[in-house]
Amino acid sequence: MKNRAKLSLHVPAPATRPGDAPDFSGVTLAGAGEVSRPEIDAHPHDIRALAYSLIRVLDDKGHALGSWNPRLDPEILRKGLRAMLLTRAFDDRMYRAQRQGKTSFYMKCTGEEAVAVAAAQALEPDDMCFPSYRQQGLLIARGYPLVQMMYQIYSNAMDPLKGRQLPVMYSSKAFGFFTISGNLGTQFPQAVGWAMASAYKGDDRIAASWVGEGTTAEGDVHHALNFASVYKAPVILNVVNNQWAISSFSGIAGAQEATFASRGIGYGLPALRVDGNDFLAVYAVTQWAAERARANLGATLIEHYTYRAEGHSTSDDPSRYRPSEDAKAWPLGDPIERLKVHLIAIREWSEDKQQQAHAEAVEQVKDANKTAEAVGTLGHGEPPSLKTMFEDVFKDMPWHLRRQRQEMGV
Amino acid sequence: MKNRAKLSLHVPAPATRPGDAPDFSGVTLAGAGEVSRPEIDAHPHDIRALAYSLIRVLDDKGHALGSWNPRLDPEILRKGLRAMLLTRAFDDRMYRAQRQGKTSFYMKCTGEEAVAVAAAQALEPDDMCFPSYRQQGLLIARGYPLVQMMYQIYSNAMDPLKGRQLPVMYSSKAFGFFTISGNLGTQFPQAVGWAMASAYKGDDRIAASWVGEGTTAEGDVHHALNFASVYKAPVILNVVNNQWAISSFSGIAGAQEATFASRGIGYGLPALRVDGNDFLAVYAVTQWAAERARANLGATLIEHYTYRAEGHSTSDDPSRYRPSEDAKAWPLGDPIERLKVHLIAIREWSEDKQQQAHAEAVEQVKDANKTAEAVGTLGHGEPPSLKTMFEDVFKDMPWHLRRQRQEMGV
Amino acid sequence: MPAMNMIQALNSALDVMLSKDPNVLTFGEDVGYFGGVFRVTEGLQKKHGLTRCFDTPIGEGGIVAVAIGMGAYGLRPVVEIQFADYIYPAYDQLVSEAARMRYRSAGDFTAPMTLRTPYGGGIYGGQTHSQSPEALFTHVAGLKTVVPSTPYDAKGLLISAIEDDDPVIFLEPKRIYNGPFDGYHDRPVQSWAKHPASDVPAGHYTVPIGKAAIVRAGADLTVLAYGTMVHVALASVTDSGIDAEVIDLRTLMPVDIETIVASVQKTGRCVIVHEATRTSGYGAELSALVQENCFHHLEAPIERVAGWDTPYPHAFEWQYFPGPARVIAAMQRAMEG
Amino acid sequence: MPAMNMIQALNSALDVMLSKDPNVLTFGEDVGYFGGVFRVTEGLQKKHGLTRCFDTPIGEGGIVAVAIGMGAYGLRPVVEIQFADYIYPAYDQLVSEAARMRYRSAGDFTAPMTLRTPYGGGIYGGQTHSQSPEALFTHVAGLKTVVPSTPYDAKGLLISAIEDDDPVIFLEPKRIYNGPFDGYHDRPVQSWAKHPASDVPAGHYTVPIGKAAIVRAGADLTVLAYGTMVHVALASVTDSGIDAEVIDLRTLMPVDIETIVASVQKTGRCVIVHEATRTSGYGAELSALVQENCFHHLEAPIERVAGWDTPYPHAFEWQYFPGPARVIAAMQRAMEG
Ligand SMILES: Cc1ncc(C[n+]2csc(CCOP(=O)(O)OP(=O)(O)O)c2C)c(N)n1
Ligand SMILES: Cc1ncc(C[n+]2csc(CCOP(=O)(O)OP(=O)(O)O)c2C)c(N)n1
Ligand SMILES: [Mg+2]
Ligand SMILES: [Mg+2]
Repeated sequence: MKNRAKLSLHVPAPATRPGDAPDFSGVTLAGAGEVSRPEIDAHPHDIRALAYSLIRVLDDKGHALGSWNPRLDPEILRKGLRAMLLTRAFDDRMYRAQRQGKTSFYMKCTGEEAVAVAAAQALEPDDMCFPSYRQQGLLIARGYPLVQMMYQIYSNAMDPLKGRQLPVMYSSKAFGFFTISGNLGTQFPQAVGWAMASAYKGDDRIAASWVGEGTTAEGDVHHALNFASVYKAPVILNVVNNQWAISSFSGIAGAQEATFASRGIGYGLPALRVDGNDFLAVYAVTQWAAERARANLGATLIEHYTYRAEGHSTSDDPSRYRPSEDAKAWPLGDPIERLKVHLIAIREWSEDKQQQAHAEAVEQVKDANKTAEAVGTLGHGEPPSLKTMFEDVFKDMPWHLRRQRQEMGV
Repeated sequence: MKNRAKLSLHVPAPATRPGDAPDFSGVTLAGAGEVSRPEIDAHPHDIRALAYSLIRVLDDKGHALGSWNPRLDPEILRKGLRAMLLTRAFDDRMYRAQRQGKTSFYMKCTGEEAVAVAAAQALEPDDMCFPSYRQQGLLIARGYPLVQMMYQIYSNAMDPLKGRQLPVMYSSKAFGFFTISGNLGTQFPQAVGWAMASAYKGDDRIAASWVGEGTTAEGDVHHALNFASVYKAPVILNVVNNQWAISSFSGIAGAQEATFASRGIGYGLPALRVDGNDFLAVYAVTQWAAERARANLGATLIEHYTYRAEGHSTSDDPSRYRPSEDAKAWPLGDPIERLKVHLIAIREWSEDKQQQAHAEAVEQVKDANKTAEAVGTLGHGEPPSLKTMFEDVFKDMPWHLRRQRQEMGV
Repeated sequence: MPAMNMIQALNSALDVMLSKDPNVLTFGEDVGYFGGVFRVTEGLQKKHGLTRCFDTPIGEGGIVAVAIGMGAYGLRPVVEIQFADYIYPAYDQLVSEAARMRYRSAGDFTAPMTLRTPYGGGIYGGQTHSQSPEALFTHVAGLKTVVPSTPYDAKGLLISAIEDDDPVIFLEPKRIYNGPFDGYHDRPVQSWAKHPASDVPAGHYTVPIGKAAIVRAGADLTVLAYGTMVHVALASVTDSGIDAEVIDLRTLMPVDIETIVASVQKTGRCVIVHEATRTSGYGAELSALVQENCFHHLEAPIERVAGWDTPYPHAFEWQYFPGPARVIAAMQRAMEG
Repeated sequence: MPAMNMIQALNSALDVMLSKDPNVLTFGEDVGYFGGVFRVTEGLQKKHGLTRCFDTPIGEGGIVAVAIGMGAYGLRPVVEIQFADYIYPAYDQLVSEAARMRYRSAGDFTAPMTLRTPYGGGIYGGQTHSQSPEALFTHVAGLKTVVPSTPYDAKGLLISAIEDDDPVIFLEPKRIYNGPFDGYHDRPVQSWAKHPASDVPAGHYTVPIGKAAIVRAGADLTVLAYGTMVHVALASVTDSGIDAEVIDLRTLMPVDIETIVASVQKTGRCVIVHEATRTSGYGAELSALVQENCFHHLEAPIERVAGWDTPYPHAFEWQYFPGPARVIAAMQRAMEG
């Protein structure tokens, strides 16, 4: 009966490494429209299956199927498509800028544009977002000026953050975009606190936050789920499962044992798992969670199943740890391509229009960048005023910082 | 469609407060023997229901029912009963000692004896335990000398911990009992690390750890579940849900939204929920989890559903926050009484023998206490040697501690 | 005016602010119905309601994170960490978030929160209920650190902290919650009632953050202290007969440098007293500041009297605690030196 | 002997210990297949196997807790925290557990773990990739803190740390991973190849913990530094022409007090240099120690040159970094003062 055989330590490893052919045979996907949409007041215990399935609306031919189809006005879809195109054009340009030595660092969200852009559309403009560094799509979709983002990336005289933050760590209260932290996961429970405050004040705004699947290992994520559950906070907690955390495949975060959506089950939270590259599906689940939160029914956990199509950042080289063809082989495709195909399928768009929209996006980014570079880039042109370096540590500058500023002679 | 009604903040509150009659009508219990025992190699996803049910073996008449019945030799049951009686007698005496000013602090485990004692019996003596402060039953069941525990509680010259630790914060590597921390939850992921080390070395010993339901809110608990799942660590992670965390009812920890066992589901861990006052059931689930771990199948999360029958500690007065009759009204009764009734039912025990065993336990505690008090109690008799105060900060004493010891003149 | 002990004064500060400002709320482990393990929030839930004073899960990191989020919304949360020894799980949220929010967002977001926590030994709490972690906060740019030593200051400083737009770590010397403590654990306990600073106005008032108090004027030596040690310092002055000036810093960050420098330039001698472990304790910063600002006035080495560089041992609490004997010895060294 | 940069030297130390002791293993975020974001563990998984060098979930608290549990079992885990700025989520496990284990269990359990982490600025990492948190560890009784400044010391000290039976915080100055840095960011970068301390033996050797190194003997002034700032101090001496003695502390806890005191008693002047924020930084402890041990030898105030008391700003990295200009100014003040 008692088995005292030798134990051995298990360390997860991915199916493929550089040199191997991509292999996504392990990935099982529900078909578009297969999973049905519960009422927003469904009891979490009755919809646990949604944490293990995959909510999809768009099929491979671009048809929108099933009860999760949000049936959106084509104008909203075109807006979303343009915002995704703009986000991608922005990423490409800023990535180049870093390569050209105009800034120190940049992070793209290529392949994950729908996660942020569809959410921005489904939320109200005054709902508060607590993003990670990979949801620039929120700002862009909400119409935040590209040039402001570039000022921040270039740490120049016009940088709203006065040259203090690493590039891409934007902050804009006016656009409901919380100051991004370099420390992973900290924003998740903060979003819960903001949502609790909104409920405490009898406000009607809700909060939403995003972390990567790798970040789910931080204690902050547990705190967020726990407090959100206990106080029924009006917040949407999103896990963006792009399957990589720098060089670590999602198995290191636990993906081989359970879905990230299922992390919500133990807190009694509704947990949805969605095709993150399907604009309509992301819009629909965000809308479902937002309605639920506004109805005072509390928080929802959403896992967005997607794929980080490029490197972690400009400091990273993914060819060192995964097959270079992976991105192309990823079965859920590209969110921009898929929405385009859908719009064309419903006769609301065309390849020409797509070409044109793409060209417009590139133009828009180019213009903004011209303006931004004219002010300055990191180490060139006009920097922020040096004496601001000592400001905002406290509301009022204490004696020791005044002395230090004097010592620096500004 | 869009509902922008005023939100409001939800704060959980218990059904009853001081002055109210106890009310456990909300508690739903599976019947003894109702839940069936899966094979130890069952896939966690196929046994999720066990996280929401309640594994019980003993019915109200003391009959052992169902597939979870461990069918133990009555001698083991009598050993367990005696260990529980001894634990309770020890608690009563030490509680009195604190009231008599012989030490600063004490914590009882009254009503929860089975959780620790049954586990001690089901585990191997060389398995490593990472307990909280409420599993003194582990030490007692493993035969650790009571007088040693008292030396620690009295911080006297014979205190194995040299007067450094708060009473009840025992440590004994020889008895597989990890040094208890005053900081809640820290031991949970440490147990996972110990278990990973055992697996790494090809050892056959496993680890077990215990936290209270209130402690499940700490990030450490999330880390433990996550690392245990990812590396399939041979560890048993126990949550002792005694429904109170000092003055906070379990709803503040999330009990109104989901069971604590179900916290394991999101990590793909087998999660069992057991009647913590049922010695046979606790033994059976521990044995199941231990066999599974030894077979290299990884970790198990176990929720022990029980009730903290007395105050949190000698510093606490539960009549300030809960009905004083609660403990008596608790439907799962008392673990000692229930095991006694079972042993009598199977004709392996009698009321007389119970009386006698109780008297023996009290005697044994009394003798040990006489020996302990003869050495000293806190502030009286012989204290530990003062100069040991500066030892063990580091393996070798650095210059600054030597200087400080000199300054103190020892 | 009613004589209040420190617990009552702190409770009154919270009561006043909950009444005055709907954006103030308080929460933490056991602070709701029960009123906190040290009773500081007693009665507040009953009076102000379940959503303004409530219990939280036992996750200090979550408690502080939630307070930061509420602060970003516009509230002024006051959180209690049950013991300062349990603040470490929240350390990342305090250091990386609360302290940095205003700076990294260029004032776009702030963290106007107050974190209250009992610190220090003297209650046989052993190594995890006795710590004094102030130096772990004074090193962090963006945090203010406050330590009261009387009921009057406790209420006035807590109200200032709650009204302050920056995050404030408010350390409560638990040993003097119920009475001033001169460090002689073997003498009868005193109650606040006889102490002038127990005359606490019932209403709203503030004691400014950043201002020290000269609690005893003296000519020969300056003693810098805060919290419990202020009372130990005063007793040491009485018993040593040395005409020392005793300064209660009250705020550690930003510290009242003028008051410190003026005193040491006058006396030429300085003894720094705290309960925290010595190495890299706040006394090191004070010593460095005094040395840098008063070098040419110093007639003797600056002395530090502090907790030993060990955990706080249960059985040897009074050998660990830097009581009058050690303070007096240091004062005498400083007078000779 | 092969010329190694600091990354190669650290990698070699780990390789040597993994080969020598089956109880040594290393893990952390991205350290496995990839070899770490700074490549310090490159090739170790391939050579020593998946269970001896592996990736972990992104939970610093969990990483350290697991290492503590492994240490209690009898292993000697070496964990990497990707940036020192991300150590705070593990702070409770380090302070309340690793540091206290031996003491609270009276030697029954210990935590023989090593925590490696890159610290410091100079790579445009902004405020969350540039911090120097050493003072948050030197204040904690039970932790040793080590900071190398050359490849030779890095390897020898890391081996000592791994073989040490106490928990060691091993801070790696990331700015000098690839070459010594004199603080002149506008001058051409140097490589370790030309530096004598890049002669690193391939095999096992140790540099003792607790011993400082006098890297330049001098008569007029003592400069205390560690990590990157050792090279800045040396450049400052050259450019100022002041005959200063430069001491590389190498270990901050326990610090080599004899070497410090002997030097300052000889020179009578002392400048302390670190990159961490000034207030309550480790420089405060050094200043206090020097003042207490050398008071009667001091001819001028002890100077502290440190990072400003602000977060590390991305655009103003070189205005924040305490470079030669500020070090030289302090040396001159110390010579006049
Ligand atoms: C607390 C903390 N630990 C480690 C890091 C370093 N780090 C930055 S991004 C990253 C990977 C995050 O992966 P994931 O959460 O999946 O997000 P993704 O990059 O895929 O969007 C790591 C480890 C950090 N920034 N903060
Ligand atoms: C990190 C930390 N936070 C808070 C405390 C104070 N504290 C001690 S016991 C306790 C309640 C624990 O309740 P639970 O986990 O349910 O265990 P039980 O006492 O019921 O066995 C609290 C809040 C602590 N010791 N450590
Ligand atoms: Mg990811
Ligand atoms: Mg409990």
